Amino acid sequence: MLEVSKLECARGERLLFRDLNFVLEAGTLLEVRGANGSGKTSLLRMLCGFLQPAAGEISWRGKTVNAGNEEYRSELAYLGHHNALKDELTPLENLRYALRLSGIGATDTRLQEALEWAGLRERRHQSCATLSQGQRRRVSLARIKLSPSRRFWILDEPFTALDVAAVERTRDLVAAHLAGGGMAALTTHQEVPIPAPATQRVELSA
Amino acid sequence: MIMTDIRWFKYSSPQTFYPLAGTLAPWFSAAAALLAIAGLYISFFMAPTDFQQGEAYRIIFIHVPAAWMSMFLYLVMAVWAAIGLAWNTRLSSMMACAIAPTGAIMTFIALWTGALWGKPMWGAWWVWDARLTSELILLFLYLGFMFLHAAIDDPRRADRAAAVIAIVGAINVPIIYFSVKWWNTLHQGASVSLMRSPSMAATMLLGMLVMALAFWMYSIAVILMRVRCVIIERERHADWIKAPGALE
Amino acid sequence: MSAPGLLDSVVAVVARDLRIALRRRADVMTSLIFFVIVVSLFPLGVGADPVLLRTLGPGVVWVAALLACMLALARLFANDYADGTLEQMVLAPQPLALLVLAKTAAHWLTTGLPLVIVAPLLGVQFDLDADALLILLASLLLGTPTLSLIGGIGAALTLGLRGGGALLALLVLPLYIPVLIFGAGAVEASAAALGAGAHLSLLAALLLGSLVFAPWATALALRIAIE
Amino acid sequence: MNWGSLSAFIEMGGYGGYVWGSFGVTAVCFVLEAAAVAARRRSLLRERRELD
Repeated sequence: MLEVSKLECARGERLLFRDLNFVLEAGTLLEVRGANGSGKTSLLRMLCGFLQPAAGEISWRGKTVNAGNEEYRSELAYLGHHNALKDELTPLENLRYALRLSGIGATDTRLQEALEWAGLRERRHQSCATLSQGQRRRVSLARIKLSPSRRFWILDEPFTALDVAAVERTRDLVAAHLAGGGMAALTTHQEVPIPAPATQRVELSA
Repeated sequence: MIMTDIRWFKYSSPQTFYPLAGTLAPWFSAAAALLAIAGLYISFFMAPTDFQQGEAYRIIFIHVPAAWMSMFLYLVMAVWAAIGLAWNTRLSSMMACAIAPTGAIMTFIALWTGALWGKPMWGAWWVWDARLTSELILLFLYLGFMFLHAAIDDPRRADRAAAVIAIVGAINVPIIYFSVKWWNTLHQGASVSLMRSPSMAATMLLGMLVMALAFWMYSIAVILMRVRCVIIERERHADWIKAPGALE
Repeated sequence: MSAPGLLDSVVAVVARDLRIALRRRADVMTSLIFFVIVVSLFPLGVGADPVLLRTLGPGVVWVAALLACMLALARLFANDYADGTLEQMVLAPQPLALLVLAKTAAHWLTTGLPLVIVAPLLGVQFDLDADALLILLASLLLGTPTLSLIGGIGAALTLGLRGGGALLALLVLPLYIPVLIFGAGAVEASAAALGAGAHLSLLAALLLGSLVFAPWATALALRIAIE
Repeated sequence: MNWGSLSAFIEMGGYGGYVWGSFGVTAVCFVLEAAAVAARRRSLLRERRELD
């Protein structure tokens, strides 16, 4: 479904990786590993279509991933380094906005459930500025949880700032998505084995 | 097959262009020098004194070519930048980068000579004439392009961002020109024209054309030399440039 | 993507930005107060001769509006860029230019519109008569959205750059000149009993042109900026 | 021939300062620009040699 061929990434004058090839099918987890600065985030951002490959191609269902590929974007959910939350808004408002923006319908009950899953039910009406790093990460993950209709999840360090219980819940969330025929690409520093029908590993060494 | 062709095109264009530019530049320099000598001779020794403006009108022999070049170079720069943006061809973006400083200098010369011509004619160094004002704005557009490019560290991102402002500027230049012109007529400002002397003598026109050609040749020569520098700077990690004698 | 979904996303963007502006009222007030102060400084600088002020008035109000708009531009995308919501906007399946248009509309509602509303009061300071005030209002109403639209291009291009503010001014101010000329010109023309119709139609034409072109260029610039 | 003498040529009918100011500055601009490009090339080549 997602085909990556001869991918090359350069930042400035530095070549991060070249000749990267892999194919992701339904149910496949892509684990991207490598030291800091080896291009993990760059690879994920390339998969999102933010970064243009220096060479090579990424295609989704046979169509090149680029600015014009709106079908691909409608099957994508992305969790970046930043949590994509507005400090001025409450977790509930943030989630509602994010889902409306990407055209995912969700009732308020489902939003409440997702916040409950994130352990933030009591804080749903506080502004996000008052939340801790871990809590913000959980709001962001609740957004991913509400996007099961999105086939391909791209998660950049999803476990950052999470406590053990939240890591486990997140792992289960990704595993369930994969078991349901979804796909995911993630980077992580922690050793969190995620059960998946199929796993692909990419080791980046700069 | 097609993919490899595109790759070849994208990657070795600077490589093939570098020696070509090196071969062409001296020829254009020589042409510029010869045309400049001819143009100067016409401007000073063949063109008669203007009965209205006296000898001061001789400034138009550089003012008008510089103004032409400044506008034309902006257009060429915008086209190269747009090509680089649309097809991700690095050489075209490098060309745009190489053109900008020359264009800015031409704009400066047009402004400077315009002021020096305006003082004896209008009695003021600066008048808010449509042409002069547009030239001033053109200078800002050139500076914006160069400063934006310089402010972005990643050269490819810089190319693409600068291309956007070049295109936006190119669309705006005519709008700015006509709006200033309209504003100018409304305020009944100075409307003396360099070109509107009763009968432009044929020799004057010839002198201007020869000088314009000299400016052309000079611009091409200096842009080719500058693009060679840009290529070295940008490709310093490429294999071809590390080969002995590649920079000749 | 269905049309209702498209509209819903646009509404969501506008509603979110308005809500944030409501919760950060100080930001909105800053550019408004800047506008008022700059306009009020002029009589102190050039003298309080009513005839002089009447001639200078439209131009002063317009130049100040231009600067105030530009000052507010830095906020248009910078926060979204810093907290990652901009990336999510780029990733949304909707055409980015449309979302940019929505953001620009919200930005204009919170920065341009207040200027338009306050401007007649400032015009009174410059002894403009009722007709001139009306034309001033109309010209600002037509002109300031164009300023926001064109400014968006510059704001997107300078995202995350060192010395972005000064660079933004260099990029954007030259592009503002036609709006300034026709905007201030409209009031002057009506004062000279020439009728402001032509000026206002040209302002409308500029607005239409930038409505079509600017969101597209801004979207392109945003994609470049988040690279 | 327009000029009777060298001084007439330099004087330009009273506009000497303007005319020569224009042509002179233009010439200086071109020379400086060419020199700047040449200097840029020299420094790049020097850098290259130091790298080898």
